[in-house]
Amino acid sequence: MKKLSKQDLLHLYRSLIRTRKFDQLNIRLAAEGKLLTFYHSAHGHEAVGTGAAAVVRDDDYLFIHHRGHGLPYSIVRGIDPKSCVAEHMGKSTGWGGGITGFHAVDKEMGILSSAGTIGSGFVLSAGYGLAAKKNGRGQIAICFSGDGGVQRGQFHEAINLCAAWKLPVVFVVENNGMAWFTPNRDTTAVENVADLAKAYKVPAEIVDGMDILAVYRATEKAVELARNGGGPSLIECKTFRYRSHSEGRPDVSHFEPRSKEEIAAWMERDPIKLFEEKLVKDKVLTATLIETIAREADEEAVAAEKFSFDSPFPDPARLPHMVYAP
Amino acid sequence: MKKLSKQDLLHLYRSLIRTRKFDQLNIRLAAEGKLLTFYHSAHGHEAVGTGAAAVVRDDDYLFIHHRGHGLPYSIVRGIDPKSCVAEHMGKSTGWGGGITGFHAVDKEMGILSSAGTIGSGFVLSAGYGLAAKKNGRGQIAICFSGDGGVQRGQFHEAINLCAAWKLPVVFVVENNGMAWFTPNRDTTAVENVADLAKAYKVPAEIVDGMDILAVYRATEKAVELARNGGGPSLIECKTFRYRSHSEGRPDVSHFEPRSKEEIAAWMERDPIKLFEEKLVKDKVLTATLIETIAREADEEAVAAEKFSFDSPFPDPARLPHMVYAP
Amino acid sequence: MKELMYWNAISEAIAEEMARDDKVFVIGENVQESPFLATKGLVQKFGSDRVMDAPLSELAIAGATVGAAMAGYRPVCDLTFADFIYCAADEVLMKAAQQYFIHNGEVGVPCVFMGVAGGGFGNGPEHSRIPAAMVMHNPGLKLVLPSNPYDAKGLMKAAIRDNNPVCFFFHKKCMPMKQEIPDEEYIIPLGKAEIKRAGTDVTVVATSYMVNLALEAAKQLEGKVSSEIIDPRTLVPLDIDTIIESVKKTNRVVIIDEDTECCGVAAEIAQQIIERAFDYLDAPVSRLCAANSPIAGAAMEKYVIPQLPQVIKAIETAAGL
Amino acid sequence: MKELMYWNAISEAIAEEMARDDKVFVIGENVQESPFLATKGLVQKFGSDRVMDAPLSELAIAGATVGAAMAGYRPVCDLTFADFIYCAADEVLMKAAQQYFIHNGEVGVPCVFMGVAGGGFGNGPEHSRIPAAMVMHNPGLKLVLPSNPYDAKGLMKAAIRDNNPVCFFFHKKCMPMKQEIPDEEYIIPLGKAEIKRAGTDVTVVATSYMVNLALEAAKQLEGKVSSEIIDPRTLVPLDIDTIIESVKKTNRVVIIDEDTECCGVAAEIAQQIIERAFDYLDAPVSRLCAANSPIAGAAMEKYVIPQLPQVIKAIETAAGL
Ligand SMILES: Cc1ncc(C[n+]2csc(CCOP(=O)(O)OP(=O)(O)O)c2C)c(N)n1
Ligand SMILES: Cc1ncc(C[n+]2csc(CCOP(=O)(O)OP(=O)(O)O)c2C)c(N)n1
Ligand SMILES: [Mg+2]
Ligand SMILES: [Mg+2]
Repeated sequence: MKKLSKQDLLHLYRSLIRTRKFDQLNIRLAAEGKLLTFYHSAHGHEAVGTGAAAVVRDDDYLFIHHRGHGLPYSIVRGIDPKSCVAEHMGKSTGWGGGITGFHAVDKEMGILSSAGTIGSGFVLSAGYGLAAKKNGRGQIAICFSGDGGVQRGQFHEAINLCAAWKLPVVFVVENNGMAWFTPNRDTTAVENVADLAKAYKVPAEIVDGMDILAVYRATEKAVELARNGGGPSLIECKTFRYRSHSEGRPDVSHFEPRSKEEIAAWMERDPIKLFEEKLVKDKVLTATLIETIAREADEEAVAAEKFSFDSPFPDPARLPHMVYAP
Repeated sequence: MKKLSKQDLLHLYRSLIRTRKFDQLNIRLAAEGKLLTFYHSAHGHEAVGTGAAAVVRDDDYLFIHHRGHGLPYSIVRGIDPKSCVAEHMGKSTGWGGGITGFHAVDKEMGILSSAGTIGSGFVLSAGYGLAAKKNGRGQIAICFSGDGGVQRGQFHEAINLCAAWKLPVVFVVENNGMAWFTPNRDTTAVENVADLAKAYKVPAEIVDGMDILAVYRATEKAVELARNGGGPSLIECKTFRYRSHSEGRPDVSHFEPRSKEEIAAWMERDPIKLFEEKLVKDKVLTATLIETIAREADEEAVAAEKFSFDSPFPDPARLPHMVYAP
Repeated sequence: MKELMYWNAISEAIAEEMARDDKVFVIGENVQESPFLATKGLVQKFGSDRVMDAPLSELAIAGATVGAAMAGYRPVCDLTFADFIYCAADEVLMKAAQQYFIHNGEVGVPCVFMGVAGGGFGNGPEHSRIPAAMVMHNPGLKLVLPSNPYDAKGLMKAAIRDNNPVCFFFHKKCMPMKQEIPDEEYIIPLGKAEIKRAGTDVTVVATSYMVNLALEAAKQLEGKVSSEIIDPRTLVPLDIDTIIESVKKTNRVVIIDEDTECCGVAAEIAQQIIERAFDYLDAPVSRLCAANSPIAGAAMEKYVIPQLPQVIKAIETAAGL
Repeated sequence: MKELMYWNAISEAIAEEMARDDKVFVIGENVQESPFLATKGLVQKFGSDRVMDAPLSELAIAGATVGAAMAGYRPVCDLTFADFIYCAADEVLMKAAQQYFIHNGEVGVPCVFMGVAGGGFGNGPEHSRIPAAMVMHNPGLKLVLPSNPYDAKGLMKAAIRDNNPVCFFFHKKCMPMKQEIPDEEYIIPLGKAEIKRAGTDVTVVATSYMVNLALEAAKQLEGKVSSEIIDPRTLVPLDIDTIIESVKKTNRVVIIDEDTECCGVAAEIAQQIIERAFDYLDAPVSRLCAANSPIAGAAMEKYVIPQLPQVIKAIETAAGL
């Protein structure tokens, strides 16, 4: 268990704030019709991706969940989030060169793909894990998904394979109790994904997804196990999305508005609020620092918007050369 | 729990014997090159299909496992097995009109389909169960599969759906520890499929698949639960295949010959031998009766061979009319 | 008469069929609220037992659709995006397509697989396809591609009543279309093309949203080229006779389809024309389709999927200009 | 020189590549014993860490293949029957095909999806297909259909070395074929057709096992028709130039392919010929394919899949007899 220095804690905090600011930027740009594709906000989910991705090495592999379209997973790892905004504006400076729509990729930091078809990440991650096991460099793969994604057959086949072959894969499930408009209480009898994992003999832990340190610590344990040949683990993070499934869509459960009380109750446990309170109490954060970090993030977002706006579109002549590798 | 009369017990016994005789017939015909497609012997598995299928009503739905290509599931329900042989000889008197290769179907007895792609039965059966639940006639569906089939994503999606919606589906897993040449100890960390089922909150029981009455009783309980709105169950029958995966193939585990001792040990617990001993002890069977039943089954098989041989091939002019329903 | 939007025409068709036949039900992810609106409003009328929000499980949804159809129901399965047919290919392209055959013609699989299809929203390679050719290539499935609200309604009703599995892909770009819809019931039989515009110089076979682009192009070309625009409306069955008749008259033909070019819809229609009307052709059959590439997202999509200028150009070229 | 069977030529190619490059490994169900023999013997040489018997999980096998390829390996994934591509369509047709594109051309997916394909054994609708058109229709995948042992070996080596996902479908009916194989290494580049027999009256483009039927037909037609038989060997990339050159010479062409006709391989090749050589054609391009039907089993298979008499007839007809 790594001792988290003040600097580490501030890195986590700053990453959360930057994630939220960039999420808000994408939300606004979507509302203004400036994103050329859809956007699924990470609002409420920030602590999961940030806390878990903070643990891994630069050469590990990540398969991201769609909340925030990569922001929570990439910012904490030092990837410049303007490339996310630029991608959504279809610009050549985007992380997919502006041709992918919304897919998040960063080859250098092992962010290989995101799923247009939810759930694909499980089996692709099994492949990253297989490669990691084979090459003996101690790499691991971490696969993020939602509770909805878990309902796909890919989950079953991947976790079974990883368990049988002891592949170094950590499954992090962001369980917000919903898949698009549908509450999962009506689509599964399984309350905790962790219980399912245990049936495959995969160690599983349930953590408070609003508590970034809880996510960090659970991931740390799972990653260590994986790196040391102990095989896969699953971490179920109980979390909540504050906004609608994707921008511009109604916010319903089945077909009725979601409960305002429920949303308000979860907002009380907002992951940034909780962490901020803790860090203030622990004297890591001061009011001035909070303000500075927020301001810097705001400025960064403003600059990112301008950068993206000013960036050129990709050269369409590239497209035919993108289908096959030489 | 139905009290099994002498007549019931003899029906089970006779069905087992007929199943084995017809299995042997198919094996011989395959060796002689008279089957126009492949054949997966039920040898060793007979008690599972026979015991479980004996429980259901004529209007229930069955999705069969490939062992015996339908024989264990159909004979006990009163379907004439000569239509199985004829199908494999490609004759118009086969149960698929001679055009399906090896697929077992009997619309009247609810035997809807068999799987060319193993594991498809899970989700199709969920559909039968959904229909049964909707129509309120108290029908149920029973889905047979192997332990290999369980490794497909279809298992996960189907059992999750059936559990969430309390669909009247009974999953019967014929666990023989192997999928084709591959022992499942190397492809899964899950020893008992029953444990997996429980994670979905589905009642599951492990039974001795060599004991036809154990299979019968477990199925009876599960079927009753399903009929009364209690939703799905899973029955895991531990069994063994005595022969190779399919006729004409080597009998290996990975790439080495299977252990002769293991096969011999299981043969000691042959499902027919066990049941016969019990029935003799209980004075249901006599030596004469055993002999009569065997002889009748042999005669039936001889007649079925001739019938199939003498039957005409289908009229190929039918084919274009088989693609779309009017 | 009343004006209906494209999606509303579809939901009205489903509602009418659900009211008529209690064997019809809707199953899919989020069908109660319906992200693309085509099943919106149904749950209020028919309840959640007949408009079923399912798990995120395409195999189970499509598989249960096939199973329930074989057991006597007429499910309408919403795949959400038509692209998700890739996630249930065993169930849709193999099982739904072939179970009637495997059952020796004794057990039908009456169901509909609907999905929103096509480009226009920059959503990239996994949310922008019209998987038409894959469906056509797997015999046993029918395929409907409605290009406007009127057709959508009449074809959906026919699809639900058909005794076969029918893929019904409606186009994102048709969503804002509005049209007068008769108060009385009507059904458009599967397998009847419609000549959307009569012409004499060139036959333009267009599918789905491309029909609308072709009509616009024809208008812009008025005076220069007299285009006959044929919308097959259903690709399986394909009303090849109407196409051939037109080609025999115009002697020139271009096929405009939004699915990927290679082994696509256009190649098939082209070859059927070659087989039946070769001697009538004054020029090669030509085609305009999505490029042989994944569908690029955002601003690059328009370089992969045919747009109005390319449609105009293709018609001009086919007309020999 | 030594004689090798078709399957043995394949396993030898894989063995050579595994010896050369330790990034190459084999994954699939039962690949150690190998029901269709094409990976037989490899486990004895390379051990079970590089010849991996996997669970009955096509999604996981194909998905892990894609993932491992993206992470730097060169997996050879055995789908067993090529038909099982339907069971992993999201992984093969969508993910493998498009990940290079989605990664902006920065992350390749070098892997092979192999499977035994085609009819001949009466195994019915789910074990008898050559899903060639579905692969061709999804850009990003390459496609190899070797018609004999020599080609099988050289093409498999090229497939493994290629930096893209390559589908390699070998034909059940070619299994008994034996051929002289050089002792020295050779590679057949993807995208080079071979003229298997020169002729002047009619161009016959045939794929996979149909090449052998076409050669037999040509022999039987000797004196009556001089057939030029072209085996594209790889359908993606397609060596259309070699085909066009031949057509310009013979002015007549028939395409013979075992996949289902509608939206199939033959329609695509036909349309490419129409686009490039229309004025050279003395007769319509014609095609002979599997009927638009599921592949019937047992004795009925031969009425769905082209047999020698139909091949002969098709060549005669194309030649104008
Ligand atoms: C295979 C597939 N099915 C359906 C969808 C449509 N879809 C996108 S996100 C989503 C819900 C995902 O739920 P979950 O995994 O719980 O993530 P959440 O959005 O709740 O964070 C759905 C149904 C998809 N993209 N891919
Ligand atoms: C989707 C699919 N994958 C692979 C196969 C090939 N196959 C046929 S039977 C079989 C093994 C099945 O194992 P199991 O379900 O345990 O049944 P068993 O044969 O052991 O009774 C395999 C791999 C297939 N038919 N379908
Ligand atoms: Mg969720
Ligand atoms: Mg087994």
